[in-house]
Amino acid sequence: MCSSHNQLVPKVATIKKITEETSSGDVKTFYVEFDKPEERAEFKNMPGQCAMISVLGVGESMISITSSPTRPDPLEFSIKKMGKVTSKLHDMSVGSKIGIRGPYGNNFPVDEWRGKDLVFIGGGIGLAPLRSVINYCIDKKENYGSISIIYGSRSPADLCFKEELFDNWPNLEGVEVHLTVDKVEEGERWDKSVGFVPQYLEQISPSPNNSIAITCGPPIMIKYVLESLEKMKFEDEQIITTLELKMQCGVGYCGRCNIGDKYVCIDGPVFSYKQIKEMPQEF
Amino acid sequence: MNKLLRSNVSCLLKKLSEHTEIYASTEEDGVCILAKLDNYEEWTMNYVRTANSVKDVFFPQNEEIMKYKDASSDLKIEAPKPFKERIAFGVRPCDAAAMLLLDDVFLKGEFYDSYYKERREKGTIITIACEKPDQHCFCTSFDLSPGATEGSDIVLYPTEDFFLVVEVTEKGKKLIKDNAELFEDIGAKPEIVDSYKNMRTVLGDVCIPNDLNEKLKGEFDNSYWKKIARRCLGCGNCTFVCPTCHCFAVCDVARGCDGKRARTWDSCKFQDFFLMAGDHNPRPTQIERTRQRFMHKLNYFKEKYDKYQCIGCGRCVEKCPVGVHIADVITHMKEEL
Amino acid sequence: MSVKFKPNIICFACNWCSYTGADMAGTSRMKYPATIKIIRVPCSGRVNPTFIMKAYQKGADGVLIAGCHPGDCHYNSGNYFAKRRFLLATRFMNYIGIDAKRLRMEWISAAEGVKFARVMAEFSETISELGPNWRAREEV
Amino acid sequence: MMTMTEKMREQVKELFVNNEIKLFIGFEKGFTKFSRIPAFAENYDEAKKMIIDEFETPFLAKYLIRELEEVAAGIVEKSERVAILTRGCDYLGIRRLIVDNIILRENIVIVGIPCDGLIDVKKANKLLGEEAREITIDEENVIAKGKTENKIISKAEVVLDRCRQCIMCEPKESDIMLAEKTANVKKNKDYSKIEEIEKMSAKERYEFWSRQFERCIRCFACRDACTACNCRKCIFDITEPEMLEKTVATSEQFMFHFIRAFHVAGRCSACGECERVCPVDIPLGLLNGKLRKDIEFLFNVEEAGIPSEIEPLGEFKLDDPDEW
Repeated sequence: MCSSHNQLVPKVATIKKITEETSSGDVKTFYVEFDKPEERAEFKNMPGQCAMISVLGVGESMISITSSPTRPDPLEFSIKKMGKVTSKLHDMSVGSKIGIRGPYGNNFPVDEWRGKDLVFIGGGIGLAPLRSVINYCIDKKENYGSISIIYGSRSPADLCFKEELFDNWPNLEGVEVHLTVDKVEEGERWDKSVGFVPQYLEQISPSPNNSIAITCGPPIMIKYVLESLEKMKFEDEQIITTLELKMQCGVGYCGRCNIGDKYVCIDGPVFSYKQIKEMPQEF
Repeated sequence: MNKLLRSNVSCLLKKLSEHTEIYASTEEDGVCILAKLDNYEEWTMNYVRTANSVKDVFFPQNEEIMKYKDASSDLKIEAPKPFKERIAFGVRPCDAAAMLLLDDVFLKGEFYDSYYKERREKGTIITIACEKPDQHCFCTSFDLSPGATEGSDIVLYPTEDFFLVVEVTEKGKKLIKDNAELFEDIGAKPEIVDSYKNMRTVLGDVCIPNDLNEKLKGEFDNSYWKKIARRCLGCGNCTFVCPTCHCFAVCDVARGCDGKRARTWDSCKFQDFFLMAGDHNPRPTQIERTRQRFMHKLNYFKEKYDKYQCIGCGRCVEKCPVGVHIADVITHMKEEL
Repeated sequence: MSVKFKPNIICFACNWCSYTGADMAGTSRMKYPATIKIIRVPCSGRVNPTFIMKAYQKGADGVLIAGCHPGDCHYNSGNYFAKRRFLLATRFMNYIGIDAKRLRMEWISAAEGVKFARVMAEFSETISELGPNWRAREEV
Repeated sequence: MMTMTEKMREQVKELFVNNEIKLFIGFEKGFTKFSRIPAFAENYDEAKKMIIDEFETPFLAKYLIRELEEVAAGIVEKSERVAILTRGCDYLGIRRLIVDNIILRENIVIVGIPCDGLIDVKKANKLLGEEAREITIDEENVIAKGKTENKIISKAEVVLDRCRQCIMCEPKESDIMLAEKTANVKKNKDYSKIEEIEKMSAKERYEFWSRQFERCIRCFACRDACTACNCRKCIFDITEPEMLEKTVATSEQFMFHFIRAFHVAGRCSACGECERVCPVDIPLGLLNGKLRKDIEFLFNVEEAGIPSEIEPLGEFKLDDPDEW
């Protein structure tokens, strides 16, 4: 064997369970377990970190870990069918093998949020990176203030993690869930709000004092969410987001994912809005 | 200091080749390249710089990361076999210094690359000082010189009929001790070494201000990038010949359900370098890519590793079909800001 | 006992003449070596020289292009273009070192089942004499 | 008598003044001594620093693709046209783009200059024995001044290889001609190097070419510099199906050079730009030359280098040779 294990060599893992998140089937959650338990022990992930999923013969792609470290096994990845690797993943069945390496990237600064109210604003598949930190904060609810989750998607069928959105999170004490959809086809039952996430956020208008806003979703939604958060007097340090760029090695020396002198795979993907403002607008 | 006769060089290489791979400068169809050598008479000296740099020896263009067997049923992954010892002979002082920059990237970060690390540990660099730099060289602008010793294990200073041998690292001393019969101790000869060290390059000093990276910070939408990018053809020539460029792509080579994962050089000048799934490309035209190339070399690398990512070897300048010149960028930015 | 080398031959057969010629050879119980793998193409003009080179890269020892006789191509001029391309391709491949005998072009009409079987046997024989083609073959 | 440079500046001034062009593409001094690099002038004072002399210059035709990209569909009015400094070999490149319907003849203004061979500085340095500090060129010979001694070399000795086989000394149809036509001296076609390779045995040929291709670092400079390579999306950039893997193995190199050479078969005008830009000096001209030689011999095309409406591989004749 080579002198020591190289960072770019993945570890073998098996897909234990696959659940479809959206009825259209373009988002699936994969429950994955390492083949070797000692390799799982080395894989200590914090909320917000990502892992490199390899489909052997096709390639690799960086996917955020959507399960919280407080509920360790199995690791969950919610993946939207976008490119070569993700479409091949969507054709895979339970029991097939993939490669995993990581965890990479920095994590949400959960320690700095002690005693603060948390506002999670998600759009479409953007809820996947947030879900790991939401469940983490729920499991350590005593350290944090109120948690409000504002989440929207194109249509009721496209909502991800329906089971948690409707039955699990709303019944917890100190947690509010606000859902909205862009449009509702007739014949679909939908009693909650209809409209885009940024406008819906301004309706709810959470108070900015002693609170942190965490947002993730399609770039166009993030742009307007940041504007409305500024209107509601949220400071730049109070707004946190994750950037998903093209990452090739995940360990900071393939020169692929830099915005200015920051490497998204090492200095990110979690950035505060203050950091994003300082960066050149090239993402 | 020792002396090595020019005639002894090929028997030194032959002796070393028993247990190490020899990469030496040879001439092949009129082109001087650093390549694996088996006939030790063929090493040559009449070149200013080899077409490829010593980066090829330690960070090759095409390298296997791992092999895998029956991809989705019961997957087995196998790392490559350990590498053999290797010696790079006939390297120029600027290329040897470039290896220190690559060391910062691949070894100093939070994660290190074990293949590169192993090759570097098992590798020795024997440098030949430059007798006559040409119009493209500007190594003196990065406080190097035609006789610099940074990054090399042994430096040979050529004189009429022998090389003055200067050991720089432990590896170098050990190599000379093992082959002592080919070397002759002739005491200190600093004047030969100094004659190389304070030799000025034809292009002279481009004298880069130490705070150029600070100045470049705000220059993201400077119109100068558009002016140079208009000339650039978008080929990967400058990044592949550059000894300090380290960007790579990881790709899978499938043969049925077995195959291997390989790492190959990639260039920020190519159009699919930053292309993401869903056809989103934040650097669609040559303007962004040219800016990325020079900002990485003169700003981002300095922010991260406190050194400019250039050693003034002049390869990108000599090989660029349309004359995009990094010293031109530096002098322009220096005057304008 | 040295196992006789079994060549790996790719035949691009034009759908209207040569492929039906192959069927004809099959239905009239003619034998031709099993070392030949037929790829049906709409016309011999569809065969791009890159396909030929790709075949050698992926492990073929010989490539044979079978098309209609000049004049009775279903698309009128497909085989004329194929002829020009083939003339250039053989010389160019020979020039870069791949033996020209490993590429052959034949006009086989739908009625010439006999000729199809003969040509295949002949070609398979010449290729097994030449032996495996390691040049420009991909490394595993 | 005004030098070529002054004539050019005067013409450009006229073109800009009566608003006939939006851009003029020419040459200016590069950062290193004898290098000439492309220059783009959107108004007259930007064109002041442009020069014309006999040092080796890059090709400009390929820039027309990008500069005229958004107007490729229709004919633009006069003020939106692009003027380009054109020698004979440049003209072949422009002709190639026009024949391939990439740009329209009406959208460009060809400013022609005659040329009987450009100077190769590397050859002059080799003859001088060191890097020349000063090189002056007059009618027949070149004076190279080194540190110690000067040398007078006849122009024929230091002219570029490609100029020795030049098939067009000045643009055939140009809107403006800066100097009167020179004698269109016909240079003989020299396929000797190609015949030399043909005489080798198959094994030697394979070793020769795999040694050349092994040096290739797959930087695509030959494709990016060639006017015959003007596809919207190049086959090497398409990943589905992947004709060429990113790994640089010997078989992949053969595939790359085979596909590139065959895609310019019958369309290559022997301008020699691919050889000039190759960082490891692979003799690509011998590949393209072999195909051109066969086309001229097999399909008796008189001069395969000059772009014609129908390409040799785009047509056929009933009496094409039958035996192979």
